[in-house]
Amino acid sequence: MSEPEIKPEVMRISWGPQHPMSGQTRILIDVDGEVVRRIIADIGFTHRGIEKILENRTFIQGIVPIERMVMADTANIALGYVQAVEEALGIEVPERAKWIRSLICEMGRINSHLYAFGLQVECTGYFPAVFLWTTVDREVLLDLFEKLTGARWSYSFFIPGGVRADLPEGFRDEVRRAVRYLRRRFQDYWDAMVENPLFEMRNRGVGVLSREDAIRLGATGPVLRGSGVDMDVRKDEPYAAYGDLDFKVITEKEGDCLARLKVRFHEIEQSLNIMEQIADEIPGGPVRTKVPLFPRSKPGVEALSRVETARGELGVHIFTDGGLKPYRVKINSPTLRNMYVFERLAELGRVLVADLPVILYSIDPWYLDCDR
Amino acid sequence: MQARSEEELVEELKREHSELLHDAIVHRSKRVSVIAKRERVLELARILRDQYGFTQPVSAGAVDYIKEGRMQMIYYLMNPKTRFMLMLRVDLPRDDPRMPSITEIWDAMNFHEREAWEMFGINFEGHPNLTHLLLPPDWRGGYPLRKDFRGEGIRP
Amino acid sequence: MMDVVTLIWLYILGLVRWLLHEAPAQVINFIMSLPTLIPELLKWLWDFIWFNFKPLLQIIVIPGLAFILLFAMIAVWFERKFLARAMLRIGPYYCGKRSGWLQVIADFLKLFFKEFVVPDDAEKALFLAAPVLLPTIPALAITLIPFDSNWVLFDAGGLSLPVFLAIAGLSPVIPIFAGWAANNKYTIIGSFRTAYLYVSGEIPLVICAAASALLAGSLDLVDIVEAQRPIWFAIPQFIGFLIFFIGLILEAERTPFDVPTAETELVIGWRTEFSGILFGFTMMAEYVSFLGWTLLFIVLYLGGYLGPSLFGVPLYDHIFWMLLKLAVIVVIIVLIRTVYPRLRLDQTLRLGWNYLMPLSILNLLMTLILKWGLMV
Amino acid sequence: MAERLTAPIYGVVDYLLTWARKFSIWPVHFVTGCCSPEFMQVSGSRFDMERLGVLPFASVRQCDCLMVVGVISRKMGERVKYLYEQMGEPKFVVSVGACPTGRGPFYDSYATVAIDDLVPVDVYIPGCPPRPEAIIHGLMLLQEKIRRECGFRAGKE
Repeated sequence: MSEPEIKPEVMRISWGPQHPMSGQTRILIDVDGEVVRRIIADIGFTHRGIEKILENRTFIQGIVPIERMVMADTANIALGYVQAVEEALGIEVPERAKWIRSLICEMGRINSHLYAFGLQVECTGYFPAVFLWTTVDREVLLDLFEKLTGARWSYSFFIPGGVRADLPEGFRDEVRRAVRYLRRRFQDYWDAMVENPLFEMRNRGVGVLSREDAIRLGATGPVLRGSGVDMDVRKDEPYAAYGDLDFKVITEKEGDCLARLKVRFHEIEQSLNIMEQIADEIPGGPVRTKVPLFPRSKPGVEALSRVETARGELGVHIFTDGGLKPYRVKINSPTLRNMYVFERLAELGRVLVADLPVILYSIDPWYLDCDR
Repeated sequence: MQARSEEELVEELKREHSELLHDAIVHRSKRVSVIAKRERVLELARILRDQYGFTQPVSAGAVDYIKEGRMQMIYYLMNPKTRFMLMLRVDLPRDDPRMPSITEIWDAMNFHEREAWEMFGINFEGHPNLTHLLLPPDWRGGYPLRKDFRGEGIRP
Repeated sequence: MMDVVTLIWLYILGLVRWLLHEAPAQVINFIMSLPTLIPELLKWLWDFIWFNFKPLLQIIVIPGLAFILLFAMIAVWFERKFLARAMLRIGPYYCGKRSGWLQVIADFLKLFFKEFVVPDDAEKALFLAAPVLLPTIPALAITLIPFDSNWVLFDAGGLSLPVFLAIAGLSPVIPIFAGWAANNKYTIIGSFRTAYLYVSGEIPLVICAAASALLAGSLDLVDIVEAQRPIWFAIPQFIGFLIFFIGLILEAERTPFDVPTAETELVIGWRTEFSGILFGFTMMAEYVSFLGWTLLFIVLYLGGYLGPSLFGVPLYDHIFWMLLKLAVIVVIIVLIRTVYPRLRLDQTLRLGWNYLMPLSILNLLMTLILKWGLMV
Repeated sequence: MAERLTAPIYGVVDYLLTWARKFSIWPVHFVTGCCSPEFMQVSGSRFDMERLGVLPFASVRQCDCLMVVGVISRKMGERVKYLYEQMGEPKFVVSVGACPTGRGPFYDSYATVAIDDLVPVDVYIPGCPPRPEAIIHGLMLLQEKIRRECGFRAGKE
């Protein structure tokens, strides 16, 4: 990226890609004293060309690279791709497989949200206790994933036509136990974070994004819902088992960092409810339909599937040409949209240098998802 | 004049703005495509945003149809009221991939157009900052997502 | 014939008789007298050292080098273990037998033998000098702290409080030099934040210290401690006590006021460019300055070395109480680090200027009135 | 010079030095790719790499271990090299995951590079992502390597 000109009265600071809080990206900020005048996001440090790689994989092989887009939330990402493949190839999915998919997606969402607010807390200062509590609680979910799929993070569990395996013996009880444990823990989080006056001081009124701006700049996920827009793909276009499940779309009006945090918080509560519902009401039956190992597509078919990942709406648009591989896969990644919002936030309100990491992690960026 | 259903939207667009677009299609529920004329895409975009409520930009990307000698730029747009997803498609000839930048209507398309520029070589006229987004700034390897890209990434 | 053999036998018999009848009692007597003997022996030894090596002892052991280094090491180790516990972890474990107590020594040795990088654009002399000066200045200030009424390393002639404040007031200059010398944007911002912070934090501290001195009627730290024999100044000077506690965290750049070295914003502030042993010195400086301000806090408000007698020897008692109070304050400040996020620079400055400053002036006025009332 | 270094005192110094370096590995806060969440779990409660004295640190100047966590893109590759050059001796590189080691699932991508083209590596940890046990094992291998090779007499510096 060529660097735009610098005005004489500001100092340009380059954040990252080696910086404790920048993650895998570089952010150029123009600071005037402590006030940030301009943010320039220089992304692309983890660009791996997944869209091109997918053109060279068969439909089922493609699950592996696309899962690596968001490691903390692989279930939702893989579901987006698998649903697009199913739509393009015309594959039916049995009911029980849909419910299992929803269960794993919600577990992935909790996993990812834990990560998100752990980092947001970490950003408000060296406040590491809560951040590392989240890693402890993530282990509960990771153990469930491992029991179900055999892997902790990247579990290629969804395949076109269903899921790879049925729930193991006693898994539903373990889900219920995990839900009970997490409910208890989230009370601790709420006390340590939202009820902490200094934490509130750092987050309230910081990085305010109004409802109109959120829509105009194309925000998505908890960022959009934190600004009061109740858009959630799970409600708008119910996929998997979400049509049969009972949950609410969480919105907050303020649009600041605290609102985004609260949205994530309440979404976790909803996810726990969904997990319990699924553990109680999951229907029986087969978990997959027979699909050939190398399914051949019909020429000229397009399928756009949308799923609600933890970071927002993911769209996977598959174009086929009648071969064994997709002709083109377009991935509409949520973080890329939110990164643009982040870039514009310095113009929308007063941003201080110290607020920058908080704002950055309140949009929950996942650069691998952003760069693809 | 908010359209109630996908078919009504398509019919209305075809009836009232036929000079701006080639075609309009309903794929399935909540998925609508509009194929715009390249020269007049800005007018159509403004109408879509102001009159039809497609205020939320989602994403944009292109497809390279090498056999037909064209590329198609696709803008994914969202109506936050009716929750329709509209794909605004623009066909570009492969030997002259150039179109007006849509950032003046939806400035959030900035990143996506930069990505399309570096991946497909589509030249967006009037884009504020058409520089490399994902690839390194000194990238000289060609346009990776074009079908005739011959760098790494193609199995021999 | 009373020959030699008989005499020898008699002697042996007498010896056996003594061993059987009298020796146990004497041995027991000796053992019983030991508890009184050992203190006497120690006292003799102590007097010997006292008159011969007192200055040397003060320089080397307490409050000298060994104390400062030991404090830095124990504090770092304790902080790491304590934070790890708060995070539900174990912390350093394998370095040293199952407790990681050698961890800090390992870190220090490693830093000592590591290459240090001097950046090309740095102001080299200043860049190398600043980290060495950094722990020196607060360490100088510590020499003024009384650990007993006659255990003061550096006698400032009855003016030890102002001298302490003057020396400690020098210390912010060094981070500014260090940040400027490194010629890096992060270090520059960090060092200017340090400057802001010291200005807003130090003035309330000085005013509070003045109020304490006023109440004691002396500028000498020993007199201030002695004046607290009836009651610790934490009670009559409660506002000053709180302000000084906040200001002490602020001066020592500890969470929640560690703005200049904010890890999430400015890498590690003005320390970013230091490597190897230079970084080790800056780390140590943080703890030394923390130690200095905490000791002053104890002297001004928590009765300094005063406390009930435990060992009989006043000096032991006094040093014991001083260390115990120090340990309690350190635990509280580390505890604060585990539960509070960092404030922003503007919030910190607002706290300093809008709340600490007027309150400290109020405190001074109240002390004046109290003193006037006592005199009248 | 070589004879002088065999004196017993150098053996003691050597032991102390390797011991200190072994238990004080400070990796940089630097992630290049998608193994980062697993890396975070390793620093978390169940696996806790601080037991070994591994303390992630903010600035590259103070660190002595570059943990390359995850895929390296072309754009990132320059930075990895640059960071390695910024570190003071002695320095170590650990390649975490299949991606830096051999480009992993992105083996045919136009935008990824393998770590061997950039910096010398001390320990490779396979897996996609590697399990925490594997990362801990890799760190212990690094410690073993430091003990054997990074003394005063080993000629590393």
